[in-house]
Amino acid sequence: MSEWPKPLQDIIEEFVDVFDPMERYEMLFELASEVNELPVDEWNEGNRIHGCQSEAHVECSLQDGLFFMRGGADAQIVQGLMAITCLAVNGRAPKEVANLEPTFIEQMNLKASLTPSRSNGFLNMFKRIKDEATLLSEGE
Amino acid sequence: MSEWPKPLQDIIEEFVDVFDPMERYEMLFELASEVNELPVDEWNEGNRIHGCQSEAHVECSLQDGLFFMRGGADAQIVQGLMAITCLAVNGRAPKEVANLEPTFIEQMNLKASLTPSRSNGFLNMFKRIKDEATLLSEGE
Amino acid sequence: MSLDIESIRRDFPILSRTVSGGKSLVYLDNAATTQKPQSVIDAMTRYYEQSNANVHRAVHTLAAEATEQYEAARDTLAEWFGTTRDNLIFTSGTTEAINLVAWGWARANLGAGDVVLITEMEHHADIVPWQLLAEEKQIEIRVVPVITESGTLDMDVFHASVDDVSLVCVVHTSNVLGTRNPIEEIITASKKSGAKVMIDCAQAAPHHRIDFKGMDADFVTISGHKMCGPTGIGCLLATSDCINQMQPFMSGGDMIEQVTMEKSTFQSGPAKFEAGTPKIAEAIGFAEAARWLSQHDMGELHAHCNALAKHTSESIRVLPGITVYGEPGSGDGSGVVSFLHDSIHAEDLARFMDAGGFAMRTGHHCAQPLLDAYGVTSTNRVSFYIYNTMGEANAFIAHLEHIIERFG
Amino acid sequence: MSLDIESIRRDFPILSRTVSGGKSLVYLDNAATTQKPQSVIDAMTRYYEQSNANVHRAVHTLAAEATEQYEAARDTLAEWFGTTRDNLIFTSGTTEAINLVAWGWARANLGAGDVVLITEMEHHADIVPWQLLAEEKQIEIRVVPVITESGTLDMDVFHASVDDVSLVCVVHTSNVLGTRNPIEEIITASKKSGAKVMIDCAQAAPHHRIDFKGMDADFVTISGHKMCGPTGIGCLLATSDCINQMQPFMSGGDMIEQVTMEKSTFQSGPAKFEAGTPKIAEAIGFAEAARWLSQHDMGELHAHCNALAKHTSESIRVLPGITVYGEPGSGDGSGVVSFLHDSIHAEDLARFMDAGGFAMRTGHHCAQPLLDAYGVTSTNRVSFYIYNTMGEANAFIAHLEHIIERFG
Ligand SMILES: Cc1ncc(COP(=O)(O)O)c(C=O)c1O
Ligand SMILES: Cc1ncc(COP(=O)(O)O)c(C=O)c1O
Repeated sequence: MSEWPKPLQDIIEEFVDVFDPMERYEMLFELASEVNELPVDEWNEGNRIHGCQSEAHVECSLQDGLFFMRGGADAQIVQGLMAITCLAVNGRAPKEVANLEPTFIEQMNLKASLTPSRSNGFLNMFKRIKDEATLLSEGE
Repeated sequence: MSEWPKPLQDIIEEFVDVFDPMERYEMLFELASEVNELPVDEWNEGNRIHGCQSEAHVECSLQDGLFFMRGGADAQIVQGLMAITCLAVNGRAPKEVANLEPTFIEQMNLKASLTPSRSNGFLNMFKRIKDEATLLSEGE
Repeated sequence: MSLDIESIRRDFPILSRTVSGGKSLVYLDNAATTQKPQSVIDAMTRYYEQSNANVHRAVHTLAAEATEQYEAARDTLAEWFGTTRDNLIFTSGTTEAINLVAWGWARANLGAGDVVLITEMEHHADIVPWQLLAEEKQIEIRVVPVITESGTLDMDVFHASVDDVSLVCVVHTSNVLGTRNPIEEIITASKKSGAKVMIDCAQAAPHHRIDFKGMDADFVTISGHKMCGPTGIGCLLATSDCINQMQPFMSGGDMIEQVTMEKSTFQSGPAKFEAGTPKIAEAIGFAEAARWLSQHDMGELHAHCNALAKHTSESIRVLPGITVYGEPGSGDGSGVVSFLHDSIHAEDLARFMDAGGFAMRTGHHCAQPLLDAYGVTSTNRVSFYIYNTMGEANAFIAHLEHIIERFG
Repeated sequence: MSLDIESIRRDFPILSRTVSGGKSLVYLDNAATTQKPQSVIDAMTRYYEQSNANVHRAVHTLAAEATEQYEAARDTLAEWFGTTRDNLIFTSGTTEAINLVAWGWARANLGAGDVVLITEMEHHADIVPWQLLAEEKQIEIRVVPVITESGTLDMDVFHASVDDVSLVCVVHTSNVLGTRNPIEEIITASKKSGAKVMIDCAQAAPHHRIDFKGMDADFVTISGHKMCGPTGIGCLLATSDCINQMQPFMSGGDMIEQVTMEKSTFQSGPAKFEAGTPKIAEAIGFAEAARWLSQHDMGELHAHCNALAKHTSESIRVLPGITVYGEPGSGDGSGVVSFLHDSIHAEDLARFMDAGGFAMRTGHHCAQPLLDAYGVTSTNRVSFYIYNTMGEANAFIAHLEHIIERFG
């Protein structure tokens, strides 16, 4: 799954060129505002991602038969990761999303920058997204 | 209390001349048979010395107003220590016994040869003898 | 200040290591655990290399040496904590010590309707055992709240609550706020009302010389690893009266007098509560930690940590977006500063500080009810110890300022 | 025999020390505790000098390193014991592990009239907790006797007793006799009768590779210090079913999910039973011990110890006044020889042996009921391990012969 949508591919390349880990964080922070946002008043237990040190919520739906997620978190790094994830999954067929692996994290050299709990939280989020995509594709 | 009865004084001097710890043990073993013996069938809970790894029993009484002890133990080293103690206390006024300190152990260089529990057991025994001597002197 | 910090730092091998690509380690997580001086590490190595054997009922040379060193450790620690060997029970730490009070003493001596008074400032270790016991024994748990502005206990509520209480359990020094509670007042009032009183000194013992006799508490709990000692060891200090009232908790070898298949009888004193092969190397290391601390003036140590906390708290309080909890460094605190930034998540902030070499803790610090009182689920926490310098505090402040500029 | 004992000995610094005025140490007290290889000592030193920090919820570098090393230790040990990390609960040793089974599992799952089956061969650690629980819960304790001549369990009585039993607790290998019990047979019969089964592997783990999954026991208990690891650590292996049936024992930090003043919820799995700051350095040292052992063939280790025990027992059995208990070295024992002389008191004999450099244990070995069965209150016990040599065994035999000549 090395073929990511162009906007994500561009971001991956930007990250690859950066060697200072603080700069990578800064870029993630900037991406936070570009998430397809799930506003705080839509956060609830049902869309909460568990196993995260921070509050993180994700809503998934179909638009014209294509997968679409929105997300929100109280930590900008998490929200930045959500923004990247949106680029990776939104607009795809749900079946396709259900089979995605989040290899972009490694391609961006982000793995080492994340704390174990962030890393864990991200994997939980991605799994949740895939599970929802599976459900949505079955409902089709 | 550096003045011990002649027979004990002799034994102390014998011990002082010995440098091999094993030889000291051997001498203690030989002394075991010279205790004023309390035969096994007179051993009971009442005359048992507590806090000893081995069984050790002591009976104290007055003979013509003078203190007299008999002892028995299942360990020969303990019985050897009893034999020495007999030499130290028997035939004295009970009041005198009540005030004795068992300095002969150090004079004989035995301290380092005894295991902590043997050492402890000996001190318990000596304390018991002094307590009984006190009682006997009060009964006079 | 007569502490020679540079020379003190040389005693701690870990302080010369670097992290995050060559940054000097600035270790500011001392309330979680302190670092260990070389002498403590060496004492354990020496034990394992030269005297290791199982203790007690010992005849052979190694066993005699190990027993002597283990029991000498008990003496050293008892003296350091202002008590005697008959009042010191080795545990694996404060958590086990509090559990021992709950299951060994309270379970045998309290019943339905009895009240245990705790506070909102307690560590989970001083909350959960009481909840489990309360469930089993229908005991009531009463809670003294915290005044959030000052980060202190509401002593009016305390005094109004203590009258009909059987057991008072209070943390001496908060691990989140650094607050030192008025334990003299608490102990006096508890005693007057006829309650037993347990003081959790996990955070106090590293900063104050605990004087168990002088304090007049019934129980005091201590963790070795928070006062330069090894992991896996701590102790419960308890009055002889209380020890006599305690029932066995953990049982097995060493704590018995005689075992038959019908019935067992137990040792008296601390031994009754120390089942199994003891933490021998750990006890020796723990005693060495007390010996290391005894070279220094604990009052100066405390003033030093407090000054660093006060300076840090005053300096970061004015940074944009920063909230500091309680009043660190005011009064008699223990060198802890808890804070949050309003937009940088605590965990990310900790990560950014780590990238600069600064080790600070993030989370609920095992004190969720206290954090609830502040309406937060985690804080960033720096905590100073004897080997930290004003230079480190300033570098921390500067790096935090830089992070806020960049990410705030 | 392909064990290179001379090279193995060089791994153990203590083996080159002398005792009793220059005598080479001959350490024959391995059933009490084994010595530690340099790599185990170094692993703990390295942890303290380079990575010491409190674990879990960790963001900063040291805390991440400490957490990683601690959890890697769990993985290493789980693999070594034939199970997974979700089935391994760290304890301070076998004693705490058995207490955890008693208070965490049995107390929650057994009630009046339920039967716990133990044996006369048990260590006090596997007797006293059941007595305390029986008293509280009106549980019946049933005891399988030992056949004293062979030093084995009376399996006829076992099979006749196991039918209506809820829990079977049996020592895998006796610390007094070295007997390896037919645990496969015991486990199969227990399972068939629907009983849970706990195997005390304190003495087994140093001599056999424990395969928890293969054994099919419900609980297995292990002490680190008896298998080249540090003091203060061990573990309970438990099936997931049993872990799910267990109630918290020790409570406090780390074992909770959420704490409020009204109610707490708990973690699942091993974490629920690991309250407070863990034994971090100890876990790392324990895992290093497993790694050290993994260099050697455990079958050869076992055969080696057994051969030394067999030779020693055969040689001293014929000395005047000596009684050897059980049948050391026969079948599948663990290198333990318990004996007495008929006139030299056990303690004095141990002292005389110590004067020759020989470290052997004396006493009731925390197994008074077993000694009662033999009509004695203590024995002398030598116990061999991988680093002992036939030369040491022969020197021991010769010195014993000499002592008997002199004092017997
Ligand atoms: C068979 C057996 N069970 C239990 C124990 C208790 O182990 P620990 O003292 O390490 O808790 C021992 C060791 O003393 C033992 O040999
Ligand atoms: C105030 C307080 N009480 C109790 C504890 C628990 O101590 P330990 O984890 O060493 O058992 C801690 C430390 O974590 C603490 O800070």
